Amino acid sequence: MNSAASRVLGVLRSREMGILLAFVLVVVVSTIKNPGFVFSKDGWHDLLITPSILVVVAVGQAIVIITRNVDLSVGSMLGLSAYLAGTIFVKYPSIPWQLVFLIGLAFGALLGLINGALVGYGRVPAMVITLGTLYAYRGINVAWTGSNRINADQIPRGLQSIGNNSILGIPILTIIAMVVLLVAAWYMRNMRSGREMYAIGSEPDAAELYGLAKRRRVISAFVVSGAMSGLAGVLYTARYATINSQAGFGFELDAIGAAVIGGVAIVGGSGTVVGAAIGAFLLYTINRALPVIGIPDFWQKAVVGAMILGAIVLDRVLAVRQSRKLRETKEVAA
Amino acid sequence: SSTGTTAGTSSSKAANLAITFLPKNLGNAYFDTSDKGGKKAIDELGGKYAEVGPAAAAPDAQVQYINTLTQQGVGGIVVSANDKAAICDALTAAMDAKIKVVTYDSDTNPECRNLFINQATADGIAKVEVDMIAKQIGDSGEIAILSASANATNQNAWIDLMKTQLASSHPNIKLVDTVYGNDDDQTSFDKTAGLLSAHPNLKGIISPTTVGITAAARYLSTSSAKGKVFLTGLGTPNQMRQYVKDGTVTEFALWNPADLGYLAAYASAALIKGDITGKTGDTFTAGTLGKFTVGANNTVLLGDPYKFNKDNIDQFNF
Amino acid sequence: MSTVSTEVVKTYSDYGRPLWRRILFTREMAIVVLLIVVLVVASIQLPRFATAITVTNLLLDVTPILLISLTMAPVMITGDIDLSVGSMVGLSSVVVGLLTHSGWSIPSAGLVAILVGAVGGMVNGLLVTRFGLPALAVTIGTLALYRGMAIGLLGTTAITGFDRTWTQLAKSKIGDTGIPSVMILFLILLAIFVVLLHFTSFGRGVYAIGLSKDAAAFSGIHVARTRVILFILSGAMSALAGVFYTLRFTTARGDNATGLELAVIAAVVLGGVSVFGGRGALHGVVAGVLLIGALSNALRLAGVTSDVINIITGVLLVLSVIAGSLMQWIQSRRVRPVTTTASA
Amino acid sequence: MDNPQSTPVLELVGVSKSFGSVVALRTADLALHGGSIHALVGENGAGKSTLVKIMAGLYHRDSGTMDIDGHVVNFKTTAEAKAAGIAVIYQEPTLFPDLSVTENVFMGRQPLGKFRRIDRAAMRAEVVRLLAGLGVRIDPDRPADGLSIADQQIIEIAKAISLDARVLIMDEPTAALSGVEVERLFAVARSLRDQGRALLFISHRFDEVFDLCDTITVMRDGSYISTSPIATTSVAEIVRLMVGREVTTLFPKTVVPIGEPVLEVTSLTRPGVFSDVSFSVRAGEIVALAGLVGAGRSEVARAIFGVDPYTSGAVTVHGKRLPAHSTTAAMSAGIALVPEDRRRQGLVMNSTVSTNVTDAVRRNIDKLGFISKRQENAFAQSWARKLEVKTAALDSTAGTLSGGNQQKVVLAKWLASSPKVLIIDEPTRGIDVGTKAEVHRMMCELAGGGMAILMISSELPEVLGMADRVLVMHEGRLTADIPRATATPETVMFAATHAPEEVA
Ligand SMILES: Nc1ncnc2c1ncn2[C@@H]1O[C@H](COP(=O)(O)OP(=O)(O)OP(=O)(O)O)[C@@H](O)[C@H]1O
Ligand SMILES: Nc1ncnc2c1ncn2[C@@H]1O[C@H](COP(=O)(O)OP(=O)(O)OP(=O)(O)O)[C@@H](O)[C@H]1O
Ligand SMILES: [Mg+2]
Ligand SMILES: [Mg+2]
Repeated sequence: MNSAASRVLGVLRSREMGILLAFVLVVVVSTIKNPGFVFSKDGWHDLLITPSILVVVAVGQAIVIITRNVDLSVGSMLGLSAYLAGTIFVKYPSIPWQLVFLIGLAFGALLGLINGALVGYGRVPAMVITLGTLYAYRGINVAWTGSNRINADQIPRGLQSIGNNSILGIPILTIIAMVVLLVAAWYMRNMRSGREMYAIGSEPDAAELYGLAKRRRVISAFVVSGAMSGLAGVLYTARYATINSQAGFGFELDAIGAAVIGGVAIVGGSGTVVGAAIGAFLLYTINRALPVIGIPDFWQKAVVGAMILGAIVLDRVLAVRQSRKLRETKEVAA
Repeated sequence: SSTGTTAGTSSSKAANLAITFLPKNLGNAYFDTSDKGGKKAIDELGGKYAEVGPAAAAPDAQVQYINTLTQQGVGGIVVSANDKAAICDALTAAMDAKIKVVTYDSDTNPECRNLFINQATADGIAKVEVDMIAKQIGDSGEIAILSASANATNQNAWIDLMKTQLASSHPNIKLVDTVYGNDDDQTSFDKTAGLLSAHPNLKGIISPTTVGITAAARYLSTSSAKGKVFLTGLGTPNQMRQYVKDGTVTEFALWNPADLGYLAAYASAALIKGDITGKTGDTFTAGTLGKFTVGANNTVLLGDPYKFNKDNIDQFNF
Repeated sequence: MSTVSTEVVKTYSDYGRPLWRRILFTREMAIVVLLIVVLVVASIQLPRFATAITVTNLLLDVTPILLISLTMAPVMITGDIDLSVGSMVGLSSVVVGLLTHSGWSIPSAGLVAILVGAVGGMVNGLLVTRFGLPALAVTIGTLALYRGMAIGLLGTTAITGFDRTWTQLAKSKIGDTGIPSVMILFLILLAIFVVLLHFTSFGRGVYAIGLSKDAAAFSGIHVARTRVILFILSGAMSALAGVFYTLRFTTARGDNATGLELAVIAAVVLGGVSVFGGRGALHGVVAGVLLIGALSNALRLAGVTSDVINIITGVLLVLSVIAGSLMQWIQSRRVRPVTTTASA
Repeated sequence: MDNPQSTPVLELVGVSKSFGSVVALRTADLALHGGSIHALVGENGAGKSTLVKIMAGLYHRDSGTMDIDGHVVNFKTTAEAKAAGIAVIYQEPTLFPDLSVTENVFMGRQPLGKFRRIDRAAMRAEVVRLLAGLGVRIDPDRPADGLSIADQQIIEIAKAISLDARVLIMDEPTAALSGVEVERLFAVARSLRDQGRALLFISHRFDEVFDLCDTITVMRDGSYISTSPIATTSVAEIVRLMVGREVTTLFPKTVVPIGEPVLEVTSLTRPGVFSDVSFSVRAGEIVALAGLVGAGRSEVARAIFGVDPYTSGAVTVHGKRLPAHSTTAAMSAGIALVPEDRRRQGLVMNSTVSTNVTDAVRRNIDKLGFISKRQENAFAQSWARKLEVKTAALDSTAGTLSGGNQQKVVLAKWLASSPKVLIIDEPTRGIDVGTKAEVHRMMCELAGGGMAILMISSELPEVLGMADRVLVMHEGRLTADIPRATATPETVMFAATHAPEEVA
């Protein structure tokens, strides 16, 4: 078998492919039930835009998980930067929105840096640190926001149109998410530092013996995750235009869920950001598809849970089969 | 019992006009407005206003706050219940400690409070919403309801009444779905999207919650369903103004939440001072709002809901 | 491998450090001390704090967390984690509600709920051990699944109107002490779990599994069985907490105790249990739960808002683990471990 | 041999290193020259690995000097050492299981194209070339997960070669390799030497040291003892320098009466791993299970002990059949297994010495399920004394003991269960001569006491020196059962490399 063909086969057999198929299946079934699910302006728009914010956060989360860490504070970081973005718009209504995007990114990166530094220098599990900052960042958010909220009429129409308008039939938010995704995917695949993140997650001890800049990579993974959450916060402001102290509450589980469903191994070292993005699409589309398929609102969460379990069990079964095959082929060399 | 000593200040001669508002959650525009009304009343009375509450609308967190207020020995608690039974015991303990308990907006079981300040009768609210949607969609077609949480007492009561009224007076209107946005902006927004994709023939949405109607309006305003799917329900003028002006929403209703808080504060003060006990037939004066009489079930009624539309919305600011 | 191997037979000292250092210089003790400090300072600063009513409210508030932490600690000591506990509280509450609504008595409904919890825990455990899946991923899934079932089963309604004798019992106090009677149940369970974890060979197995699953398996420890048992106990205990929750708040709701899992984990970790497994003790865990409870109670009483309480909880959590690794770091200037601790 | 005139490529003088109160190195000296393979030997815990890690930049020396080409260097990270041309092959392979072979070889120094993009094609081509140069066929695109230890070691070597290092350090690279693989490794090492590089080779196997190296440095208790050309020294001389005394008999085999069969294995099969394995071990008998690494010996042992399942066949002890896949049943029937990987399987490394000693017997020393620290310590105390474990206190962490002492703790753990059958997998892997002799003496004593011993070993001298009977496995099947009298290196190796049909 030549290498091009085997590469094509490899892509087809990859973890991402399975989830993509599941996503397509959900969309097809819903569309058969109700053609408007895809073939209406709103259906198409919602199909693309609903998961877009989660895609951005899940990309950051996936990178962190690949380094064998986890970031539970993404929801809190999203909330803080959404409120920051809203406040800036209220105070300086004429500020160019591009600048606010940059501020959101930078602010999120700063929060992520705190996480990363604590994990990297404290040599303590990321789960504990980010559980702590989940509480702390949310607390700061509530302290700052109080019972205030920012309402849609305080957010410039320009920004809101970014949050809801489309270019060539594709929502701007989705385009932003896709750009982020492509950059991250390219980086994780083609840059040394991206590959080192995989190495660190695959075997941290070996990475240390090998002399990889483990601490630096882990910190940068958290900075990226923070920046993505910060960006997502601004996108949240653009899309929902109403922000109180609870924006993004509970988002961490969605983000981790998306990554896990998308084939990012929770023990690090494998999976891709593209998979996480597809996971995000699947997770949120399922949510919207269930009522169409006829499953009552109340059971949606249960179905989502069952799906997460199905995805990880399937993924595991495939991985076991794969590694058995590898073991069997090892003697060929001898 | 030991509670007597901790609540010592409340048994002193001067009336303890420390009144604390405990809304369903903080950061909710509706309660912001109503509690500001409460503050205005308490300032007029020379009392001490405070507002505490959980970040998310859950009954267990409310219980913790009620317990703390009991420990602190405040004079009165004005609370909007997240669950009609869950916070009952905590409120009873507060009343045992001589704290006056007034519910507003969302009631508890009657035995757990001294008074309920009702913004409008459930019947009146249901009727106004059904009438508005019937008028907007031409009295026939599919409609859906976007409610708050599945457990919200007041919401569920209204929804039940709406169903009865639809069945009896509007046979051509079909209620196809009820979804829950949990009074969370993002959830309500996404649920609206879900409703529209699940029911392509939908003609109207009733959202009897201020968070829900705002989120739904924002979704509709940029969607192609704008002008085709009618939206009405309970909303505040400030939040709905732009959608009324851009034609997304024709008409919606609400009482004045500031008046609700204002009335609740006065009722609480009247109870603390011993002017009333809360029994049916008691009367008291609520500042600029005038005189009120306690009705059946120890309930005080604020009045009828008020309809807002293009013509009158600019006269209001809350 | 001494050069001359025929020396006098050596006697080994049992411990490298003196007793007082072993007892005082532990993570658990630090939390106990911190708890005492908080209690003392709060009693001095807040006149209304040192009262029976505080004791009642504080203990009632933390009871679900206390109960669940008893099983969360051993689950985490084996290196697993159970994120589905909060959802199981909700599901159990709904089961109790539905059954009593259809005429069952509270005890029998409660038993069924605990059974449901045990089954839910078993599902977690089997998914983790049979498929070799990480507990974090599995229980994120069941977190959604169990919560979804709870909400799905009960729909819009909240079931209320439970038998008053039981709802009163859930809140009753022991005499004038202000200590809730449910503490007796907790103390019995605590005693059982202390013995189980710290004084039996089962407990020794739990720690060995957390430190090295391979070595434990080679020592004849039933690794998979132990882990499944702990998940079952975790599910059952969460369900018990759910029964208490339902009775205390006299309402059965699908969304009861949303987010409780993070509160439990925060308290357990604060109490010195390592998320990598193999480390932790129940006195620290109980102190951790009470510390967070007492702190929030005192702060609320002092009029501090929930946001500050959140910030303090978060910072405390981070500080408590950083402090440990700070000491490790100081030691590591002398002894540098070859196998550095991985972060997960 | 050493050329005293030329400057050493790498030289360490008076290097010391302490871990807390443990002095790992006192005064270590070492000089490596280009074009030479230098051996470093010493007892377990002599400080060899510590010295390696200092050269690698992983540890920082407390005092002393380290020079490269006569210039003082102070590595703060392993990356600096690598940049200075020092490549290290650690005993435990440092591969990333999820990444491809290619990526493993080039991690952190991948060839770059435009925009600092990794040039995958160039990288792959280079790996193909490297592997071909080493004469192995490993798919460069497969993940490292699932590679045999030998193949992993090859990747490590490819990595080191690709670094184009001037100094190549190998810390016990042969411990897990079979004869063929060792030869291949040596061929590579010699060609590197001929290119003028400096090599350091650490091993406990003297035949290899004398075969490969030209110079030998001996260390004892963290101190430098001597350096001499291989040509002018002898094994006995080196052993005396290492241990500080004569080690007379490495294999103190004693003749003991052989009793009834204790362990009987019939037609044990686990598809894909081993099949139709039948043999028995009698009381007082030491049976060796020989074969190449990967022949499936450890897997058979694990199945007998119940850690792994088997699909058909039977295991009986004293005629009583054991249920499959139950370690507790095996243990209560009197089987003990000292596993091959003591760091992962034998010991709980982060646990204390006393817990480790009692881990397997905790169900015997408890009272009604209750166990106390006092009982445990008393029990551990007696066994630590019997085996003369070198440790400061019983609550020291097992992981801080040297390799040989860790092995003693594992032995103590299993002897404490007073087994009737002792299965011991690679009993002296990574153990120095002195300790090795002790372990062998202990095995003979135990056999003399009526214990049935099944010893898995990859070291032919050990197999021939200790066994009453040699079983040989090849690719999951038993290929020979050779009594002590007729066991020779040739008969054993023939059976180890040939399928059963070919055995006459
Ligand atoms: N990280 C560490 N912490 C504490 N002690 C250590 C550490 N590393 C090594 N030691 C101790 O230093 C001494 C030297 O160990 P080293 O690993 O260098 O020996 P070695 O010569 O490689 O022995 P072996 O042949 O068993 O590998 C031993 O007593 C060991 O216990
Ligand atoms: N985590 C650790 N803490 C302290 N010391 C350690 C640690 N890991 C290893 N060591 C020390 O490093 C030394 C060598 O470890 P290594 O892995 O080489 O042992 P091994 O596999 O037994 O082989 P050998 O002993 O033959 O080198 C041991 O003496 C041990 O004391
Ligand atoms: Mg060594
Ligand atoms: Mg083997």
